[in-house]
Amino acid sequence: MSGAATDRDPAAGDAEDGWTIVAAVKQVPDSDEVGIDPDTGRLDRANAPAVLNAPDRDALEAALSIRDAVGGTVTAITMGPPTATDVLEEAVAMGCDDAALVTDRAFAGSDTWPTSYALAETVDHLDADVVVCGEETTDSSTGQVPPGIAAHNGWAQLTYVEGVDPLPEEGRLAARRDVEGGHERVAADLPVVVAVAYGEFEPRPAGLHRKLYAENDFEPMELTADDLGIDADDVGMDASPTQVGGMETVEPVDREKETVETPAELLDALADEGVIAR
Amino acid sequence: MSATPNVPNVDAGAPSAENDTLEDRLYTVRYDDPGESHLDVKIPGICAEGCTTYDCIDVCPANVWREGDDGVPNIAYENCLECGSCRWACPKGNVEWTYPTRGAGVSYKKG
Amino acid sequence: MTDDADATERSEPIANPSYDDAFDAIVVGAGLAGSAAAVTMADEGLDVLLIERGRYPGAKNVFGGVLYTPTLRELVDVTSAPVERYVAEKRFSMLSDDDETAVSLRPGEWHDPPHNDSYTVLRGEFDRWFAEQAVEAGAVLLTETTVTGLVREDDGRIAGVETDRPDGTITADYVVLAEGGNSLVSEGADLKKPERAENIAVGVKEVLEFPERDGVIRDRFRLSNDAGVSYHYFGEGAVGDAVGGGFIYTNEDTVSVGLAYRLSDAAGSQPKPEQTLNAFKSHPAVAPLLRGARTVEYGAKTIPEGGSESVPELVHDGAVVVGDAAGLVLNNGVHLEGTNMAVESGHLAGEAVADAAERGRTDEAAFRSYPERLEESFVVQNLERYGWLMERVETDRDLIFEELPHALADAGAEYFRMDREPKEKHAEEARERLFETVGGLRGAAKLAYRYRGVLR
Amino acid sequence: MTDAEAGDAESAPSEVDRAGDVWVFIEEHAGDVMSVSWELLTEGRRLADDLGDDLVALVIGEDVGDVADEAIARGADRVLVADDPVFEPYRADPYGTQFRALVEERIPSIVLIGGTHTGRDFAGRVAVPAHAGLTADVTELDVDEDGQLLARRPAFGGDVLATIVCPEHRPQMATVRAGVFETADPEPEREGDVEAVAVVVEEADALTEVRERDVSDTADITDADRIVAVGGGTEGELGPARALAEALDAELAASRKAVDEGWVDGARQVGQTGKTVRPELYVALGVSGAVQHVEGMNDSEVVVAVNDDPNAPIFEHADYGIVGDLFEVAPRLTTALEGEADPEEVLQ
Repeated sequence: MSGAATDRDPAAGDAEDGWTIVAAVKQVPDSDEVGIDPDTGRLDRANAPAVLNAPDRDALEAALSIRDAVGGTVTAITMGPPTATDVLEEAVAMGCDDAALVTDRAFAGSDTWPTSYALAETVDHLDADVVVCGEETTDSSTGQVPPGIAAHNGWAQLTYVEGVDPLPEEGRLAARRDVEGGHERVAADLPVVVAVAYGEFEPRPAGLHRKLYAENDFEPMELTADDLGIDADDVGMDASPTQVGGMETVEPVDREKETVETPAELLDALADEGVIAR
Repeated sequence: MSATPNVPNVDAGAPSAENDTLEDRLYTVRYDDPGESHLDVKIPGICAEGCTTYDCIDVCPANVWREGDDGVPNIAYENCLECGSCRWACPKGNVEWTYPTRGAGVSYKKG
Repeated sequence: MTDDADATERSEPIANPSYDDAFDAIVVGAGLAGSAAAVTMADEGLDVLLIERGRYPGAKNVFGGVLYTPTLRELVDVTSAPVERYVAEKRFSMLSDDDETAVSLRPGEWHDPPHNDSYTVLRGEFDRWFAEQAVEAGAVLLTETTVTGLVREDDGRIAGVETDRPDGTITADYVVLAEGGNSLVSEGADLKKPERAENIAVGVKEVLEFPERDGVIRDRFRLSNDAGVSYHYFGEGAVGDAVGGGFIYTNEDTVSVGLAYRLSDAAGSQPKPEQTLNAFKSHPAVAPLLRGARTVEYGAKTIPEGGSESVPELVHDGAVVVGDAAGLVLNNGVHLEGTNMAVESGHLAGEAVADAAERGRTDEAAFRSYPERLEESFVVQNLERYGWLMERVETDRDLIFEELPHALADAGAEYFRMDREPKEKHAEEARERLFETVGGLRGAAKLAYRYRGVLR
Repeated sequence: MTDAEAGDAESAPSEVDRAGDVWVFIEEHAGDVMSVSWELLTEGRRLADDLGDDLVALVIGEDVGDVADEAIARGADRVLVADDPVFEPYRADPYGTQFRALVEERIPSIVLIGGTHTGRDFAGRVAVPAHAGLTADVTELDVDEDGQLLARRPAFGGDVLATIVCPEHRPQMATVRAGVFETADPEPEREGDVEAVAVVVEEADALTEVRERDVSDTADITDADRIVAVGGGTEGELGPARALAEALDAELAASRKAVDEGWVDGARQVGQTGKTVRPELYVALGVSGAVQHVEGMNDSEVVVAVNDDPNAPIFEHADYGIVGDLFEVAPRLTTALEGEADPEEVLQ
């Protein structure tokens, strides 16, 4: 059930014909367009337009830069309903060689565990040497899916990556990681799952002819649970360990919201609050 | 700058105060930052020595063109509504007005 | 690449796709003129690429608020278009700083479809729908891509466009330039000389909503169902001492309020555009209509108002110019029409290109039917008819925008003065007040003669 | 309940019944323990007492004997220690394999992990083999009557608190950001059982190799009494903010924008993907006040905001607001604090 460590030979990515690189992207509500639902007073994500998760552009750039260095192919994948092909088109427009939509009614309602399981089976199915993901998604931002994919397949993982440095001669990928209080440089055996830090890469603009092709003539692969050998009750709502037990609106902390004109006035107020001596 | 025509403060319903400042208005427009300005002066010298009227500042509906300290206007391009007034108004044709690239800049939902 | 079962019937991905000469025509700009040209050519079987620099068609477009659809009706099914209200009332009012004198028309027939082909719309929604009709007719829409220049053959023929994207050049036999008033590409390619400030108006506009309760618009503007109004305002109370006017148009549940006036006036002592808008909104005759309103969106635009004299050469080898980019806007104070002209020019240009394509020709002469038919159409007829009016309004600006509004208001007040004096005295006072401004009966007659063109 | 009691034969006891104990992952780098781990040990003690279970500290590292002892002093009933050079510095795959071995037979009911970069890297890795329910960025923890963990976290941009439950799977895992819970003082005389567990990982199995590591001690803003936070509005010019922080004897903190731009080290980031702080005084200079930032500083006692945009959302979350240019206001505040008369003041 949970992905056993696959018996991959260590020198999976030989240098000549380059690496098989997979970029996992996601379609999310456009956070700039998420308005407030007047009656519930809560963020109304339902009818905000769906767009490519912004951190995933860094992932696509990282994936394409690896291919530019060592050759091979970049395939974009996304898990979602048929409308999610828009984000695959944007990935192909940016330069990905191919794309696959992982779509099946059985996947609906999956939390981190089954989602990373389905994606793990997909990247295994595609024989990936390197899997690149965005650090987080703007709608759930847990950042747990990339490590989940690596764990399902028993592959190496590199998170909070600010720079990638492929080492084809060693069959490894080195990366500069942002860790508490500084940085480290880590080399990982292939296959490896990389989560790139948001804002550290310069996503390249899509070429004119590639954008035309991606939006009008390109057809992504479609992979269902059967194609991936996934049993329906290993994914979806009931295979998800966590569920939402309840929701309550948060009472905002009430603040004075007093405007003061001069520093002296502010310091007097702070002195009255007893937070500074004056 | 002549004062606003003196309009009697008639309680005929003065416009709702809270949204008539320019900041409030610009707040209602979506703007994706293209990263660098699509507006510039062609030759700063022309503004510094040659210009007295600063029509670009007068006509701009979004206060993008502002007093510059050395006589050359500074440009708050992130407020630009892409109307093009500054380009036509400059008596010396010294405004470099280009389109923001790849869908950036202003995006009107109503328009 | 693994070849699994379901992947077989999908086409293999192409490594280096090229669309050079894959399209017969490239349309620059998916506004009204661009989409009209695109839908026309697509209906004629041409392969059309419609390039829009905004995130979606309409993202870069602002306008007053009324769409005139006589030509549009021939191209698409207007009844399924996202329109706001049909115009059931046209109202013209003269504002001095605190008076208003107005004339209002509510012809019964405007309540019946096609409602005098006049609807308020919001461009952010309408342009997206209109471009979609072109796509449904077979055109390909490409957004978030800015055309930065034209491709020219050695003989000067235009054979494609350059864009701001990598590998951004694409060739095609025909290019339709529908880039709007800020026609950087046409100017950059020396297809037209840049306009003068005198021929340009700056427009500022707000879309307002009434948050407390719905039905406010219907109550305040005396409307039923989806009828709407188109109010035009002139005089000092609208735009100070500039040449131009203000407007209020009712949308479904919002109101478009704004004004447009000569850029050369804006550059003078006139207060800043948004201050002028504030003054207009707080005019005693206007403020009650907008009480409790809140700004949904603010916008600004420049409008080409040079009239027929500033319409550039419309056809070139391999290219045609349409819509605002061709200066095709009629604004003579009484009529404010650009949308119908944009659609008409886009449509006629589209048919000319399709006709040329059928004969395999790309030289300028092959598109002759476009300027010729435009000449005979209402577009040029109206421009030429009112060409004289703008100069005359310019010379009489103090009379028309300052003195007349006061005179009319005072004369009205005199004529209907309620006191214990006989009516004869009030009528005489009113007449005196008017004659004082226009220079007696002879002055009034001269003025009427001077503007006879409006009615002849 | 260290190992599964013999349940009745026919129906094997469900994972839920066999699970027991509250585990806390003690994150240390070269013996240096992250403060969030002690915070979670204090919170874990409370949960364990409510459940009537043991509180177990999990220490994986090299030469970590005294870390284990300190864990006992800070409330742990037992400590599981996996001590081996292969575990220094931290790497996801060796730690993951070791954790999996430990969980195989003793299924913890709850596992709490600090939401640091290392903690998130580790949590994602271990949740999968344990088929655990993992909730990230939890801000409140409770247990209900039948011992189920109630993990509350902000959803939909922070104005709603979602309670996440994990009915059928154990362990119930949660990552918690630094500063969300408070740390109790250690009790040196506490007794507890330290168990050295079998190390099941060898260097040869490792899939990754840390080749360089340059790390300085991280600033700990979570227990600062006063904080001066800088945002995008400073455009990278931090002079006035540092001077004000010094005058106020405050720690410098930053919004995500200031960290992403590289002006301030990530350890000083306040907010959803940073730290939670609860100072007496929080002064925000040029901070716009995005929901994700407010989430990290909303427990501050008194909030002051300085921003030149009157509409900046930060003013909604501030007790005192000055609408003005921070490059003018901050220096005047600093001089006023240092006791000299405020020059502007005199002229007015």
